[in-house]
Amino acid sequence: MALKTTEVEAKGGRSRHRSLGLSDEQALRIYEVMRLARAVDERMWLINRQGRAPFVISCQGQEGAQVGTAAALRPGYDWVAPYYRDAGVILWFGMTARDQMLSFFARREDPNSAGRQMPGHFGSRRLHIVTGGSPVATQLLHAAGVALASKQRKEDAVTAVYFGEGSASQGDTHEAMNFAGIHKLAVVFVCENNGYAISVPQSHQMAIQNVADRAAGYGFPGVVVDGNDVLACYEVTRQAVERARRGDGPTLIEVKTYRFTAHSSDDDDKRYRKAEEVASWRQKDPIHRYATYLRDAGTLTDPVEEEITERVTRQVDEATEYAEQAPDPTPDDLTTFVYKEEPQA
Amino acid sequence: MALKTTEVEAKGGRSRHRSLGLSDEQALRIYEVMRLARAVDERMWLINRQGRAPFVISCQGQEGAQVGTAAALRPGYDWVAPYYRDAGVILWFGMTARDQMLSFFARREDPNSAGRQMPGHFGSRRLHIVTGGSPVATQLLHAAGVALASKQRKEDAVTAVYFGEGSASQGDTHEAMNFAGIHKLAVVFVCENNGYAISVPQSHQMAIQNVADRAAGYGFPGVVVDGNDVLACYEVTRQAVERARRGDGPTLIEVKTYRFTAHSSDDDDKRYRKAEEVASWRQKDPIHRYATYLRDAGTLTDPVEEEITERVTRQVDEATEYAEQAPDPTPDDLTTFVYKEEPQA
Amino acid sequence: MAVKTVLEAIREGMDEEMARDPSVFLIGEDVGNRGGVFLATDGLYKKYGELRVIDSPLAESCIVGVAIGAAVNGMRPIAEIQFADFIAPAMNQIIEEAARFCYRTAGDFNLPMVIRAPWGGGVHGALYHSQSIEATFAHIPGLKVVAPGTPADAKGLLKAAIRDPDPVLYLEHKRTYRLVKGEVPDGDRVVPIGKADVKREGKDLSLIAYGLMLTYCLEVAEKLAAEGVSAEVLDLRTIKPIDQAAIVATARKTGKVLVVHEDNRFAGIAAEVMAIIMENAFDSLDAPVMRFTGPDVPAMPFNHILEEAFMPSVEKILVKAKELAAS
Amino acid sequence: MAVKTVLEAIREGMDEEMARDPSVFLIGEDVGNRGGVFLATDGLYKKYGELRVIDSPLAESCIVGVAIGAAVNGMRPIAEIQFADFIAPAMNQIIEEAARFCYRTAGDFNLPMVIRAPWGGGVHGALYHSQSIEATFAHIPGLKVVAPGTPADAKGLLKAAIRDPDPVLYLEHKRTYRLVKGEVPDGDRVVPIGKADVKREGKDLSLIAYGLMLTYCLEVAEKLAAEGVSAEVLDLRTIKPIDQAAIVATARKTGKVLVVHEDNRFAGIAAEVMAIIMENAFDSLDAPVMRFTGPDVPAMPFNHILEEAFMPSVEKILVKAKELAAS
Ligand SMILES: Cc1ncc(C[n+]2csc(CCOP(=O)(O)OP(=O)(O)O)c2C)c(N)n1
Ligand SMILES: Cc1ncc(C[n+]2csc(CCOP(=O)(O)OP(=O)(O)O)c2C)c(N)n1
Ligand SMILES: [Mg+2]
Ligand SMILES: [Mg+2]
Repeated sequence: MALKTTEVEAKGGRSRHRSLGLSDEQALRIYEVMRLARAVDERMWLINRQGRAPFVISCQGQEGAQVGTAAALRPGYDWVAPYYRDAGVILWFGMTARDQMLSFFARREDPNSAGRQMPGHFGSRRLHIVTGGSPVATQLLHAAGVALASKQRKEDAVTAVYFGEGSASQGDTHEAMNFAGIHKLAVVFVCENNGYAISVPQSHQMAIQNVADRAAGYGFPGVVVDGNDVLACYEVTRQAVERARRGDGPTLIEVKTYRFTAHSSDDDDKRYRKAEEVASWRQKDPIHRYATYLRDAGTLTDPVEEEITERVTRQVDEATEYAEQAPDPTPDDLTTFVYKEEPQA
Repeated sequence: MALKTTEVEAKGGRSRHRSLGLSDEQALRIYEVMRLARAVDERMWLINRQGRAPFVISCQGQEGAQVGTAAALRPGYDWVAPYYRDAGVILWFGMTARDQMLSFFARREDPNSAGRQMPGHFGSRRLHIVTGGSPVATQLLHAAGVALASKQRKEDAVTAVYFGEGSASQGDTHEAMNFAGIHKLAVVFVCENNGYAISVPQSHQMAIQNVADRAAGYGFPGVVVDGNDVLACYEVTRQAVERARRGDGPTLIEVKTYRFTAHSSDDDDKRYRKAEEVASWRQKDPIHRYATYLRDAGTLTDPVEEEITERVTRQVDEATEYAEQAPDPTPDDLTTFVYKEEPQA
Repeated sequence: MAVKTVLEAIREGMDEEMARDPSVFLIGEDVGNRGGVFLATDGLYKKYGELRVIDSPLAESCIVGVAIGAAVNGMRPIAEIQFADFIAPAMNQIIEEAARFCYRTAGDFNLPMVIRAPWGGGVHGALYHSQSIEATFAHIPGLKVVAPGTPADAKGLLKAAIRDPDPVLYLEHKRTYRLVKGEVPDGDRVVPIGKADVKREGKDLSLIAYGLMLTYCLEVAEKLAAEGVSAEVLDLRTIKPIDQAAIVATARKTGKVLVVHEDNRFAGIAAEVMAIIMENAFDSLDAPVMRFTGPDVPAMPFNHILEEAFMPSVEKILVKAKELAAS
Repeated sequence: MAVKTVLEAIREGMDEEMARDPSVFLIGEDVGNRGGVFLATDGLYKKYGELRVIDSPLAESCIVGVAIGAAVNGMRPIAEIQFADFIAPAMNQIIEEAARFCYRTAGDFNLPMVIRAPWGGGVHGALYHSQSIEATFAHIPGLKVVAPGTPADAKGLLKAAIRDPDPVLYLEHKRTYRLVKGEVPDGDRVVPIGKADVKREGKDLSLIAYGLMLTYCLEVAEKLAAEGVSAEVLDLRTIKPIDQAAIVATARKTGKVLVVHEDNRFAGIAAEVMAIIMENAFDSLDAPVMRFTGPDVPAMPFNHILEEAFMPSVEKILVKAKELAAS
């Protein structure tokens, strides 16, 4: 599985992030956002298990895939169309722990949907995060459209779209890649392949090993990268982003990853995954692996680690406290914004 | 464009059809069905231009692709899911010139739809021709389902499904190939690539040269063949059919071909195709090319040619006469068969 | 005769039909090992194997399109759509293909297939796990649409759907899965498609409903009785072909009708029921027919206050029913 | 003020809006070089170039999904579906995405986009080039649906749709393209979405219609007048949000209403109009509201006898109208 990684680790070595053009600050920022995504998620499960909130859907295990790829984009200028696991992506793009907790508790102040959608249905026009619903794979076509608009206005913004390997089975995925290929749109397709669509293993979803192989059928490159190697994710995405910004068209990046939790708080993954399998992947936790690297590189020292832990915990505590107290919508809110503009009929 | 052909023509040479295991009779039968398909089509245009029937959609130019591939199947045992151009396929599978004229004139006796559908919407349970509607690409999933049923019953019937390269852009095409690949279904996907979806050239439909390249993304082989070389079409399809019957799974066959007529009698292809382009393809007419080969091979003599011409013309004349006289449906027929079984509510 | 939940009745119905007829098979997302996200197919994968319980790729058009092809070739597929809210990718295969196969071939082809879809709200499912889809599909000629509200009807109508020669959209209300329990006759009992059922006799007014709303309307009738109002409750059970005779009969009998559904109001099933009564029982009406439905907003929000604001409830229906009784 | 066909009015409307606003662009099958299969976009490709008139691949979900994304990023797409009958592959993008963007983000996102779809029968189009789709989409909250019947309304409503901040399904009746001619006011005239229009005043009964049926109903009214019956003709123009006030007003005025559409009957727009009248004008009714619609069979067969048997015609509507007048 450790495909591209090895090479990358070869070059660079202990100062690999610098050779990728990342300052120590940037490298640590990536680490902190991964930690924050994980911490918010863990807290949500805690609260859910205490019966204080009905639903969680997790990023745990996929933070490397998410933050590593998002870090190659320009938040607020570039666009992202994330899917429900992409806490790491939207935190990098400017959402906060508080925003997440507000949507977790479905409060009126939830910036994604004012408490209308389930947690994980991200969206913010201001932050250039395209709103997502529940139907999978639709966002790939939205991303192609966002990129088409950039091309029409001769802007060099890049649009990154995220989806699971299960969603790659949908017709929309095919139609989006085909369209982006034809028009050489500035889209980066990021497939987070965690091996399962809820309970359905990859072997029942496709007859191939790598979703990335399909890119050839659309006339653009496809690459496979180890999602537990956050710097490798950053490197391939940076190349894809540069290519897209140059006007050379899309890239399909398949990130091999794994979800540590059940599909959601409504799922029981013991029905379809072996405990050993989960355990073996937890061994490869992208956060621990990156922490080890940063320590070896001398970038992450104990005091810095403590600071980060302290900041992350404080954000999660404050966010939880704030959101749990925050007001709910009122029944009158039910009927607003069916349309942006109510016709005066 | 003459890709695979050349090689194939190399081996075999003047007795190529025999080296492919085709007797002279079979070789001539293929020729006659191509001629018949062409002749029926030409007659329909004549009648349409005289204002005696409202609509034609043509097989002209694609007869090699159609009959060459269909000839590798076992009519009545294997299944086909054709699209609207596939007169050559359904004639090979047992439909007659009369059947076609009955649907052309939308008569009650039309075996496809009793005059309910436009011409070209083929279907016959008895002949194992899956009914087709107008929405493109849906038939690829039907074919996968037909093949799934064969697999479930442990039967070795093969299902061939036909579609244009434009229809390859639909999500259903992706979903069908993916499903057939996963379950190693006995499906042969035949893409008749005539370079246009109505007016839209291939360059605006996909960023690649060969639709066949997409097969790799589904875990099965894709081949490109020259549609003007009917024996080449037969050869690659025979291989695909053998593979499918063995249980080794699907093949995607892309046949490079061209339509000689406008998209349909409602289209004006001068708006988007150069006369020279059409002319140059008419030079490569699969029927003439095959006739030349058969003459060189000594299989098609002048008397035989005359017999065939005579038979074909007679069938078309009789079919036209019969169908034009045949009764229309009555207004009462409008409301029948909304359901197979009307609930007694 | 034993008491079962709606979910148990559905699982049993599939199990019995699969045991009875080898051409019946299941295809859908997570229907195998996982037993379905609601466990409706729990145990069937082990019992019938991977050729008859197929975990499909995540693609609804594929699920339905493949089911169509299998039905063409002698099988009787049960296609599961994980949530009714995710049926839209299969819309082309359902409304343009499945619904029109028989008509477009003048009966040469017919499709014995069932599409099962868990629908409805009140389960904290938010916009995309709460939708009602009956009006959208009932409008399409060539489809049959059923929406049982009790365990007995759930099992009996499922058997009817599986044995029917035409495509049937079988709607199972998620909230009723475990909430609604009832006696289920033993043995092979089929409930005919196209027949509504008077679940409670009454003379002052009629409540017409289906799915979860049936349970609510029966409670409403109980409360009305306590106040001396005799309400008849008609369970449509089948949405298409609708039981016009039963609708007209109850309208003529009581002269006052309240139609209830969760689905959005505009051009919903209630409108059709009102039109049928307008055309066939106008002179027997003592008051205009009323409807109590979900509002015309896109399904239920996640927040519980908004969800409650959307969902029809016994209390809300009762208010409307009293208004009708008093009119 | 010049006389134009519906088709000319539509082409002109797009041309003027594209000239006026650089964010307006076209995407669809064969809309470029070919000028569309009906020539609705003829000349626009030459005039505005390939970045603003885009020949899409043959994939409707792609057409609509890409339009959604472009609308998110500041553009105002006009997505053309070649025939309304082929809109189903885009259903998921239209009803689950476009229709819900605004609601699910509480207004943070909105989609200024138009989906144009040629609809309706009487053109020898058979099952798949004749369908009516208004009821299916009007039932979905979040969408606006318009169906103009005259050149002036076609142009004015198209401009309104293009400038609207929400997704609008713009239905253009194929049979009216060249058949229906009329004065089109010069200059930038916008016809507001959501307003019906009394196309003919009358006092004895009301005919409510839209699209091609408007033209037929005006002829029917003419024939009725010859027999001394004064018929009012209300053109809905917008199907959703429907002009309830106008419907109730004409029902109250004449007390007798006939609703006409080509679309299948069951749970169609006529049923909703009847429900609205039932709820708001019951006491003013002199007779039950009637509907004359397409039958519940899957669209028009190809054979001309069957097509005529399906299509509502002036003669058939007239019979029904006289029945109503006499009741
Ligand atoms: C169109 C549609 N069908 C079904 C579902 C139900 N569903 C939600 S997530 C999911 C599995 C997604 O798998 P994948 O794309 O691999 O993402 P992952 O959850 O593994 O990250 C399914 C089937 C849905 N959301 N949308
Ligand atoms: C879903 C759908 N959209 C649009 C159409 C209209 N249409 C009919 S044929 C056609 C072009 C088909 O091109 P291709 O698949 O290459 O087949 P060809 O006609 O070239 O043989 C189009 C757009 C349709 N029939 N179905
Ligand atoms: Mg996955
Ligand atoms: Mg083509």
